[in-house]
Formats: sequence, structure tokens, C-alpha cells
Amino acid sequence: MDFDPTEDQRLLGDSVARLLASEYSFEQRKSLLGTPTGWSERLWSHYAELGLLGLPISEEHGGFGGGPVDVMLLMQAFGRHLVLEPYLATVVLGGTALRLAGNAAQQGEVLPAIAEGSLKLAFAHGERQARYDLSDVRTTATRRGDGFVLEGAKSVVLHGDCADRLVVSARTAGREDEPEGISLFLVDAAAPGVARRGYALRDGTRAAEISLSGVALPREALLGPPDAGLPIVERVVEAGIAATAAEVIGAMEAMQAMTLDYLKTRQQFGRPIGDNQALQHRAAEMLVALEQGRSMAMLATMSLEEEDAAERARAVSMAKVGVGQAGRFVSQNAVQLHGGIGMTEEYAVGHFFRRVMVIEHLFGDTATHLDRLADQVA
Amino acid sequence: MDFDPTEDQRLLGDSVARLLASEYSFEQRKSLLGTPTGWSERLWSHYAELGLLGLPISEEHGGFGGGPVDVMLLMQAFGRHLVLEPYLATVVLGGTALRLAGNAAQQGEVLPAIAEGSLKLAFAHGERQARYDLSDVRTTATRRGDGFVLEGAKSVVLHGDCADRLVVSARTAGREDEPEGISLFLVDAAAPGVARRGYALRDGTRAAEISLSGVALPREALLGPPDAGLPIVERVVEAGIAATAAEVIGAMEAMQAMTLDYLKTRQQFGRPIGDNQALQHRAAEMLVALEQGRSMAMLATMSLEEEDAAERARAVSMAKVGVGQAGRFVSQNAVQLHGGIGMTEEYAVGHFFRRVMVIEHLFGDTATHLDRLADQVA
Amino acid sequence: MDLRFTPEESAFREEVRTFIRDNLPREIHERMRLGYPPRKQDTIAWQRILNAQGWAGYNWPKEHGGPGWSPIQRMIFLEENLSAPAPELLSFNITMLGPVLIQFGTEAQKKRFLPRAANLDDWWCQGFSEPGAGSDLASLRTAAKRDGDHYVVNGQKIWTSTAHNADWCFCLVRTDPTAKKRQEGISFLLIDLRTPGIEVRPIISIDGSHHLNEVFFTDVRVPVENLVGEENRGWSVAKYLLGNERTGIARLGKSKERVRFAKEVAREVRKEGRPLIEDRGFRARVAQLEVDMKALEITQLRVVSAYAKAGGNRPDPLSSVLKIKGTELLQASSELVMDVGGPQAMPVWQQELAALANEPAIGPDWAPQMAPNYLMLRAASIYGGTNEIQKNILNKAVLGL
Amino acid sequence: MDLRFTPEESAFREEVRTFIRDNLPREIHERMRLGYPPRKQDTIAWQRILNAQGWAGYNWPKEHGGPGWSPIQRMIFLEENLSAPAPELLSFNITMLGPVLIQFGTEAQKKRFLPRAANLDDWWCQGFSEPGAGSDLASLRTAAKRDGDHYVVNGQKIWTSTAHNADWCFCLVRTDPTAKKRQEGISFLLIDLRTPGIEVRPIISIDGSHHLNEVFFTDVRVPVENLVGEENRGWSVAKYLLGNERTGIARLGKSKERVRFAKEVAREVRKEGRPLIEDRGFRARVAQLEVDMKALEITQLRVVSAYAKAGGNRPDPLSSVLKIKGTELLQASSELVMDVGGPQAMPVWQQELAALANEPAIGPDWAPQMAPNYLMLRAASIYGGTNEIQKNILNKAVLGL
Repeated sequence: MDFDPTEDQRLLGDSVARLLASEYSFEQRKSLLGTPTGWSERLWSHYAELGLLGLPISEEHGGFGGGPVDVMLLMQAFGRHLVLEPYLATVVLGGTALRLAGNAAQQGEVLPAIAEGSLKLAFAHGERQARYDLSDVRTTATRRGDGFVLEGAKSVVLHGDCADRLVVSARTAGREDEPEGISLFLVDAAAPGVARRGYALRDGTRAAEISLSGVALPREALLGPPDAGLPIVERVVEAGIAATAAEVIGAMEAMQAMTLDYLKTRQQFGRPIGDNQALQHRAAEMLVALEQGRSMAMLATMSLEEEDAAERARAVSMAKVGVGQAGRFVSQNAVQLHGGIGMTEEYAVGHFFRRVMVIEHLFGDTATHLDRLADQVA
Repeated sequence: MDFDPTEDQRLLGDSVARLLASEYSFEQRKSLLGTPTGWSERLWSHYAELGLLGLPISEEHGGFGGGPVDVMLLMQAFGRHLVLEPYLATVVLGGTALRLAGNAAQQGEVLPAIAEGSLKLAFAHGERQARYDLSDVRTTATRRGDGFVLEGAKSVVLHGDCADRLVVSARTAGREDEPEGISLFLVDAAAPGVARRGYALRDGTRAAEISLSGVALPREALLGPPDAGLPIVERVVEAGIAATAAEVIGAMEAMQAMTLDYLKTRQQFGRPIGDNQALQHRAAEMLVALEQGRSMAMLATMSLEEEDAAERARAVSMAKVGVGQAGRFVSQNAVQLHGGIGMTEEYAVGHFFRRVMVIEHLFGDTATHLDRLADQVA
Repeated sequence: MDLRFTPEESAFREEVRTFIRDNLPREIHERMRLGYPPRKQDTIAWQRILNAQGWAGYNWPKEHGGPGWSPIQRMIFLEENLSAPAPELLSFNITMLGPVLIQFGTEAQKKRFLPRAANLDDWWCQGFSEPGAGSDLASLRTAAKRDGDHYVVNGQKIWTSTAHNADWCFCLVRTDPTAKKRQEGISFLLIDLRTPGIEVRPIISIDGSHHLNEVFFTDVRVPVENLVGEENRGWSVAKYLLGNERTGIARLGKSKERVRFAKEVAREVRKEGRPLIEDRGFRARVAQLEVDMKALEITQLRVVSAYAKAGGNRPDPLSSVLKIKGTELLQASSELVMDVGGPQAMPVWQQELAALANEPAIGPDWAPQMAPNYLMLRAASIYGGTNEIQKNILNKAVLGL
Repeated sequence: MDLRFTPEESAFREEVRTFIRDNLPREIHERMRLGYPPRKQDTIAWQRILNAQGWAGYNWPKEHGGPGWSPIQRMIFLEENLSAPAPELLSFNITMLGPVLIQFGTEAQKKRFLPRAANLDDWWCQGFSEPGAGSDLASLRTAAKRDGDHYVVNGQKIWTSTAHNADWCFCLVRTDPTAKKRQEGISFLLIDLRTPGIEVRPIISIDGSHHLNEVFFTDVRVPVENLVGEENRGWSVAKYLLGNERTGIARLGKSKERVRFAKEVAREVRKEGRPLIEDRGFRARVAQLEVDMKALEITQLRVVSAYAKAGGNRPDPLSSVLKIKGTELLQASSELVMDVGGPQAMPVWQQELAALANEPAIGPDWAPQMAPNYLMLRAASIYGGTNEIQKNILNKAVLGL
């Protein structure tokens, strides 16, 4: 039991904090939002130079060899600044899929390219009808000759518009929402038959609708065992939950700090509004929620290396619920305590609010995960 | 739409208020709690004289011919003083069963006796295993000759220890928890084979465990149609829910008044604790809950005469949920805002707290009724 | 005491419902059902239809063109209109300016402005808030200096909702900077927004929409005939306006409509292979909202009914209960809708742009407005006096704390 | 950063758990499992067993007979003891008096009182609160006047928990009524409750139990050797005591135990023909509690761990978070248990009286304590600084508001 970061983690954290402090002010971020891609290639290179893109990638593949705690600390810092780059999509989701399911050739090709910043991935799993059911995959991969042909569509693929390669789930067997029969494929985003339509999510991060018609794949595109891709999808999603939980902690910290600052400086009826005890108590309740949420983000992180799948899933669901509820409470009250200004695009708190809102609706929302926990009560 | 009491209702309310103000102080009530029966025969006679015991009984049977609104206003006044007499058991529950199911002979015998105060009833329906399932009746009534023999046990029968007659539900057909096959009987509490063990509930009101072994009943004891008693049980319970909802309103009014008084007078750090805005806002939230609860008590009351059973049940369930939640919120905060003194037997707020607690666990608790409503969402 | 609607009241509800069903343009209705806010032309079109029916000035006395309804009827009308869903009447025209002119306006002002306000020939907005003067209205600083037959206005207003659509603005301005009390020396002015010296700058809200504005006044000349009430006594006009009948403050019809919509979409959306509407957790959440809405419906009837009994001349402080619970339910119901949408509710689908570009729409048609509605309604507990201020009001006016 | 328990910590937990399982008298365990509070003899018996093992002074330094545990070990020990469930160590003796004597006591006081406190040979209680001085402790008025080798004490204490069981009381008394600041002129005295002039009157709580008392002092003569610390400097002793390590303030083991018990009973109780534990609503409620308990468990580890890192010399203000969430969960879990019981939880079954009378017990054996526990735990958010005061602490000490 040790809650302190290691020396390495502290150093990394410091350099990230410095970088973001100088490159990720609210105004700088706003101008990124206005660009066509919605994020910065230049900063992406910076991240590569700092070793961030290879953080959880083994040293053998040109990475830093870090673990979930390192990613947690980084995502928390990203959350404080609402970083827009496709780190979650490429390093966390795509990278986890490759690390778990890739064979030596695939890993050797992709992971170093991620680490050096020359390759971006997206995790093209969700479909329009699936909502949060991970096994609801209707995209098909039909064997043709030695390879496969993909038919179908993927929806709300995070940073799917800018990815170079896509990790695509498709049915090689089984009924529409059966757990068995799902396989993963590594697909070139520029392959014939892949059409992408990008857009922003409500928080300004990018996503895409991807249609796949007659996409021909060689046998080597198969990522992991055929028909047994769901457990990998689940672990990728768990990694995504842990990473975004940390991001929410960072966002909550930022909102809490902004709110305290506002309470102390905003004057009304001749005194700071923070003199109102009712608002003070609300701020204290936000702190309680933030600390409880922080504990749950840690739980998600430390569970990622748990081998027992049921226990891991349970801990991650608990964290999704805890962080989801904390995030909702803190962000709603941060806006409320700011009053009118908190409702405007020109003020940062609303941007944090929306990031937390979007994250809550990724990877299964609070109700969905609470439900999974309820199923297991005994 | 008219929320004002009629002139008659106002007059009745005034005389009840006067009576309770002079007879039902906290100290007077406490001494009643110390008596073996736990309530006052003398006041029971007073109620009879004032016409309260015959309030919902037709004039033909010596009553006042009042309706649900009259009972609501009375129960609300009773709630303000935590009246201990067996009004709910006798007039509301027993009286409703007789009015709905009794034949001319039964009504002619029992209702006038209730109105004049010479007969008390109890509604012996619940069983230990049934929790809130109204159809879970295991007590049996077996036909013998022209009549029936009762075997079984009833649990937490309100004021079952002092009742002269019991309205007993028993299975004349069907499986243990089937809706069909339940019949009601009017049973003399002194009949051979009826054994009662009285005790207090947590709020000081009385109840009893009743065992029925070989209780022989004549055919005339049957109350209402054979095998089809459940709809009557449901209406009796609905009347009980409406009446106790009104009682909770009265109790919340009392707690809210006590709490405001305490906030205004109790000094700490040299000023009234009610100067704390956080406590003021809590008091405002209690007011919101009280007003919302009051609306729901009205809904229950006005629904009692609704002919459509499903719509009636739905409205009553809504009221049980709304009043249950309001009652819990108001009573928990009333104790909290009183601090230590609120936790003591010597101070009134804890008595109101317990009455509200007991009522929430009669006739189906909040979760049970919310569940019934959820079943119908479409 | 009789807690049921009278047959007359029920018939009235039916009449309103039928009229809306038969007269609300289908396109407007369909857009609103999907959660889109009404466009400027939608609001104007519908208010003119209602005005032709004699209902636009629903809370005005008969002699000024109102329908002469009771408070209960007014409440029924507003609820039916919201729950249809149909565009709301422009409150600046109908519930704010109208009653103020009727109470304080000159005959000339009434004649000139009231019919045009009812018919939305003029779109009004409200110039009260200023930077640094949110809830603390009396600290406003926009100055109006008398110069012959005109006031010359200089200053800035903020949070001016729909100013970019508006033709006119009713403003609070400081006409006597030397007044001893801050509430004194304020006047209530009607300002034509086409007057030179006025600049309207948009404030974009977190849902991406443009409702709010800053309005800058630089040497804006306003004829003195546009003064409402006495000079320096504008505070009492404003108090009258703010303290006006608050029927409909709960906006319950909107919450009902949102829950209905959530259930509708939940029939299409699936969870673990079955329609979401069959999910236990979803159902429990809906049931709880329906309980709370029912309670608020009755509470609202009680408040409105007491208001009517009391002669309707001052707002019941319990209307703060309506505001608190009403906004909580608006927020909870919009949250429910968004949660039903799930990941599909998160993209900025830009359906309309797509339609213009002749590209196929992306995403289900019910999805685009789910998050924006949720986001926008976070303001419901802020505007019109935050819910915290409503609790202060209850403490002072009802609880005596 | 490593968020898992070390093998040593896990082994320690196992050791504690095994010891409790093997040594806790079965009758005590069974009563507590059913929710009964420990009787006086239960608390004494168990504390003596723990003391024989060297664990009673669990938070005392080794040189005073403590086991020399780390804060994490102390937390594990408390949690396991609560969750067993076993009687808690008498906190007056162990977490209050012990550390105070170790810090401020004379050698004679330590020698005389510490071993007897650890072994519960003396049962101590705390005489701080007075009528009119609840949270505002500094306004206390019980007077101690020096008279030769004695203080003569006059006054009244209230909310004195377990005074009716106690042999001794540590009291705050006013020794200098003329002190300028209210916190000055207060002294910390040890009073033998067998001294003439002391009257203990019960205060019955809303669960019907007798935990609290009023204690009246009339010319009670207390030897000056029973003064702890300096005369008139008792405020710093009291502050030390109140600000002491707050490991275990969350009482999480108790909440866990209550949820476990609720599930146990929910297997017996039926809803619509099936065990309640299969009910969706019940399960969701349990799942939510388990999420909140897990979060609190980790938060507690973080606070305790930071406390240990900081040298363990001043309490983390975040321990107010533990108090707030901990009591909320205690209350929610006791509420859950009561709701499982339903109507069967409402009677005052008086199981024990019935047993004495040789009558058969009425009601299921799990039922009698459900409501009393719920009732008693309403005090959890009141004693030891109300949750409102905890929020004030967070505002001042953490948020700077």
C-alpha cells in the first residue's frame, strides 16, 4: 500500500505539467478546437519526444515500459487541461488491443510506430444499435479465399477520423449479439471500402462514423484469436474506463479549483459569494465527491492487472459508477455555483462539464454498470 | 378544483384542534403511553361524542356521512398530536371493510356500534411471511358443516390487542399466494381458539400477534363474497394508505414547526443556530418536501373514490412513495437539526420521527410501491 | 374541498389541446418533438396563430385583449402548450412588458405597444442584468441622462436573451446617480434597438446555441415618452414585473413532454437485447419522475388556486417551491432523455447542415438535441433567481428564518 | 505508487481475523450479529481478551503497552473487529484517556491509570458537554474551585455516554471564571464517580436504550493530583484529545457488516414469491452501497497512509470526509436492514423479556434490533461534531472558504 508516485512518475508528471501549462491554456485550446482536425500534430510530436506515447508500451517496442499507474497520472494531467489529442484512442484503446492480441509481427510493426508518434489508431467497435452492449456486433467479416471481407458500420468511433489504422470488431460467427463469434482486425483506414465521416463530440473531441463495404483483408489482418475477440474488447474497454476515470479526476480538480476561486472573488451584495454558508457546504460536498471519485479511479487503475476477469470487471464497474456519479455531482454544481457565466462557451467550466458528460456516456454509463453490479449481488 | 375545506369541515377541524390542544400535550400523551392499553378510553368516548368515530359512516348507520376528505383532515390533526387511539384500525381499516363488504345485517350491527364508540375492530390480514404481499395468505378457513374453521396466524395486527372484533382474511381456496381464494371473516376476538399477544410498535402504538387455532365460525361470519376477498383487502389498504399519508402530513407539520422554533431559539457561539445559512436551506428543503408530500396525501384521498381499480391503485402507490420519501427526508432532518436533544425520548421530535417510520413500513414501503409503478411504465 | 377538476376545467383543457393539435404547423411540432428549440419564425408564426384566436395575451385583462381566463385556466393553457410541444409565447412580450404597460403605461404607450406585442410585431427583450449586477440588480450602472426630450443612454447589459432577434428592449437605467439608496434613481425605459449607438454581441452557451447577448449602449438617444412610470421610480416597476404572477414557473408541461419523449425513444433503443423501456432501472427512474411530477402538478394547482382566491394580486412565496422542484424536474427529465440516447447523444451531428449539403443525415433523428437540451437546462436553476436564492426567499417569506 | 496491500498487511489482516474468530465468545458474537449492542459485561470480557493478547491499547506506543502497529495495521484491526462483529474497545479508555495521559499525564497518573484502562478495570466516561454548550464547548460552566489539596466541583454535564456504567470520568471544568478568553481558565480533571456529591441520571434515547446520562456535581471533592496537564490549560488537553488520530472514524467495518446482514436476511424474506435478494430494486440499492463503501475504504486508506507518512502527529483535515461519508453509510446501511425487515422490524418484540418469562419468542430473531439500530444511528451524524460542522471544517481547513 503506497499512494505516493515514484521518483520517475514525479519527474514525468513535472514535465507534463510544464508542457501543458505552457501549451494548453484555455485560449490555446480554443484555437485548436477551431482547426479542422481539432487537435495539434505539433503537440503530438512533443508527446512522442517526452515518451508519453510509448508510456505503456514495452521497452522492447520502443516504449517506456510503464504501467496503469503511469497512464493514470498522465490522463489526470490531461484531464486538468482537457487535452484534445487522440491519446485515448491511439495509446490506450488501440495500444491495449495490440498489446493484448497482437502477434509478434503486428506488435513489432505497430507499437514502435505509436511510440514514435508516426501512427495513430482508433478502436472501431461500437455500432449504432449496440448502445452499451459490447457483444452486439453486426458488422460481418466473411472468409474469402485466404482472407476476409468486412461489411457493416461503426458508430461514434473516437478519433476515427484521423486514425491511420483501425481496430475493427466483426462477426466471424454467431448471432447478432452473441458473445462468441467476434473477431478483431487491424484495418488500414485508407483501404478501399472504408468510408469515414468525422465530427466533433459535444466536448470538442473528434469521432467518426465509419462504413465498411467490401473491405478486403488479408489473413494477417486478424488480430488475436478468431471468434474469441470479446474478452479482448472487454479488456480494451476496461483500460478505457480506467484512463477516462483518471481524466475525470483531473477535470474535477480543475472545476473545483475554478469554483473555489470564483466563490472567493465574485462579489455580490458587497461581499464574496463564498461567504454564503450554503455555497460553502456545497463546495465541501463537491470535495467529498471528488475524493471518493479519486479513490475509485485508483481502484480502476489497480484492477487492470487483476487476472480474474470477473473480479476485474466488477472493480472497473464500481469505478465507472463511482466516478460517473462524482463527476456528475461536481460538474453540475461547478456550473451552478458559477451562475450565468458557467453556462457560456467563453468560460472554461462548461468545457470541463462537457468532457465529463461525454466520458460518462462512453463504455457504459452509470446505470449500465450499476446494473451489472446489481446482477452479481448475492 | 377547490382546496378549501367546507364550512362543516372547518367547524369539525376547530373542535378537534381544541380537544387535542387541551388533551394531547406531549406530557399527556406520555402518560397514556405508560398505561397498559397505551391509549385512552375516555378520549375514545370524546371522539364518539364529537362524531369522529362515525365520520365516514353513513347517517343511516348513525354516522356523519363524511367522505375521504373529512377523514384526511381528521387524520392530519391526529398526526400533529400523535394520537394513540385505535382510529385507524377501527374506523378506517375495519370500517372500510364493513362498508365495502358487509351485508345489511353486518353493517347494521357493527357500524352504529363503531360510531357510538362501543365496538373496536382490527384488520387481521398480514402474516409473518407475507411482508407486503397482500395475496400471501396462509391462514386457512375450512368449511365445516354450515360454517368455517380458521387455522393460522396473523402478524403485526394494528391495535389487534384491544379490538372486539377482527376482520380476518383466510384462504378458502387457492395456493399460498394466489390472488383468488381469499375470503374475509368477521371474528369475535373472544372466540375460542383466538389467542392474542399485544405489544407496542416502535412509535408506541399497539399491535398484536394473533393465533387462530380451530376457530369455529358460523356461515354469517363471512364478510363479502367467498374466495374474492382480495379486492376488498386492497381497498381497505388503500384507505389505510390515504389516512396514514394524512397523518404523516400532520406529523411533518409538527416537526417542521418544532425545528423552526429550535433554529430560532437555540443559541450557539452567541447566536441562534438558525443564523446558519446551511441550516436555513435545509429547512427550506424540508418545506419543499412537506408541500410535495401534502399534495400526494391529497392525491391519495381524492383517489379513494375512483372506480377504476388500476388507476386508483396507481394513484395510491404514487402517494405512498411521495409521502414516504417526504416523511423520511423531513423527519431525518428534523432530528439532525435538533442535534442531541432530538435523539432523546424526552423530546417530542423523536416521537414524530418514529410514527413516520412505522407508517412508512405499513401497507407496503416506498420501494415496494415504486416497484409497482415501475411495473406499469409504458 | 374537492380535488378534482370541474367539468368546465376539463372541457377547457380539451378545447386548448384540440386547438393546438389542429393549428400547430406540423413542421414546427415535429422539430420541437425532437427537442429542437423553436426558430425565430416558429415563435412568431405560432404566437400569431394564438393571437388570432385571442389567446396570446393569455394573462391580460379582457379590456386589453386578453381572454379573461382564471388562473387555473391560464395554468392549463400554458401546460398544454408546453407539453404539446409548441413554441412558448414570448414571455418578454406577454408576461413581462404587457402587464407592466397595463399597470404603469400611458394610454399612448398601451395603444402603441400592446397590440404589437401580442401579435409579435415587435420582439421585446429585457435589459436588466449588467456585468457585476446579477442577482444584485440594484447595483446597476447603465446611465440615462436627460437631454431635452431625450435620455442619452450609456452602459452595458448582459445575459440579454434573444436581443439578437429583438426589435425593442425594456431596460432599467440609472437616471439619478446621486440617489441615496441604490434602489432609488432607477428608471424603466423602452428602447428601440434600431437606434444608433446600440451594439449587440452574441454570447454562445455551452450547448453551442446563441440565446444570450451583451448589449452595449453608446450615446443612445431615447425619447422621454418611452419612460414607463415615473422617472427614478423604475425600481417599483421592475419589482412589479419580477413579482408578477408566476403561473407556469414550474414549466411542468415541458418535463412531462421530455419524459414522454424518453419513453418513446426507449422503445426503439435496446439494452441487452430487449427494448430499454423494459429495463428495470429505466422504469424505476421514470416512475420516480412521474411521482415527483404528479406531486408538483398538485402543488402547482394549490398555489395557483390560492393565488386566485387571494384576488391574484401578489405572488405566493410558495411559488419558490414551484421554481425549485420545477427546475429540478426539468433537469432530471432532460438528463433522462440524454441517458437514453447514450453514446448516440454525444456527437454534434449537425443534422441540419448535413441536410443543406444534400448528404444523408448521420445518426438517428432523435439524437441531436438530447445533449444540447440537457446542457441548456442546467441554466434553469440559475436564471430567474438561482435555486439557492429561491431557498433564501422561502426562509425569509415563509419560514421566518 | 502501489495500491495493493502488501503481503505483510494481508497476513496481518488474516491474523486479526483468525484471532477474533477463535476467541470471540460465541454468545457475544451471535447477539451482535443480530444487531444487539454489547452489554457491559460483553465489552469488558472482550476488551480483556484483547488486552491479554496485547492489542487493547492498539494505538498506544509500545512503551506504554501498545502493540506498536502502523496506522494501516490499526485501521485493519479496527475494521476487522467491527465487521466481525465484535464489541468495540471502549474508546473513552483507549483512544481518548490513554493518549492524553501518555502525552500530558504525570508518571504516577500513567502508572495508576493506564494498565487499568487497557484492561477495562476502570470504565471511563467523558464529561465535556454541558446544557447550552454542545458544539460550543468553550462556553462550559461547571466550576472547580481550589480548596487546599482538592478541587470542589459544582455543575452539570450532559450527553455523558455510559456514565451509568463508568467508574471514572475525565472532565473539563472551569478553574478560572475570570479568564479573558473563554478557552482559558479551563482544566482537565479525573473524577472518581464514587465520590460523594455525584448523581447520574439516565437520558433515554429514541431507540429506547440507555446510553446517555446527565451527571450532576454538587461539592464534589477531587484531589489535585487528578489534574491532567496544567491548571487553566485544559483547553489544549481537550484539543489534543479531540484532534487525535481519527483512524476508524468512518466505522466502515460496521457498515459492511450491516449490508452483509441485510443480504443474509434478504435470503429469508420473500417478495412476490421470491427471495428478496433476487429483487432488482434491493440489489441496486446494495450495489450502490457497495460502491460507496469501496470508495470510502480506499479514501480511508489514503488518509491513513498520508497520516502515517506525515509522521502521524496531526490529523488530516480530510478525516472530515471520512466522518461525513462514514456516517452517511452507517445510516444508509442501517436503513437498508430495517427496510428488509419491513413490518416485522416495527414491533418492540422484547425478545429478552419474553425469554426470561419462559414464553416463546415472538417475531423472527433477526427482527428486534433492526429499527433500534436505525434509530440509534441517526445520532452518528450528530455526535463527534455534526456533519454540518465537518463541512465547516473542510471549508476552513481545506478549501480556504
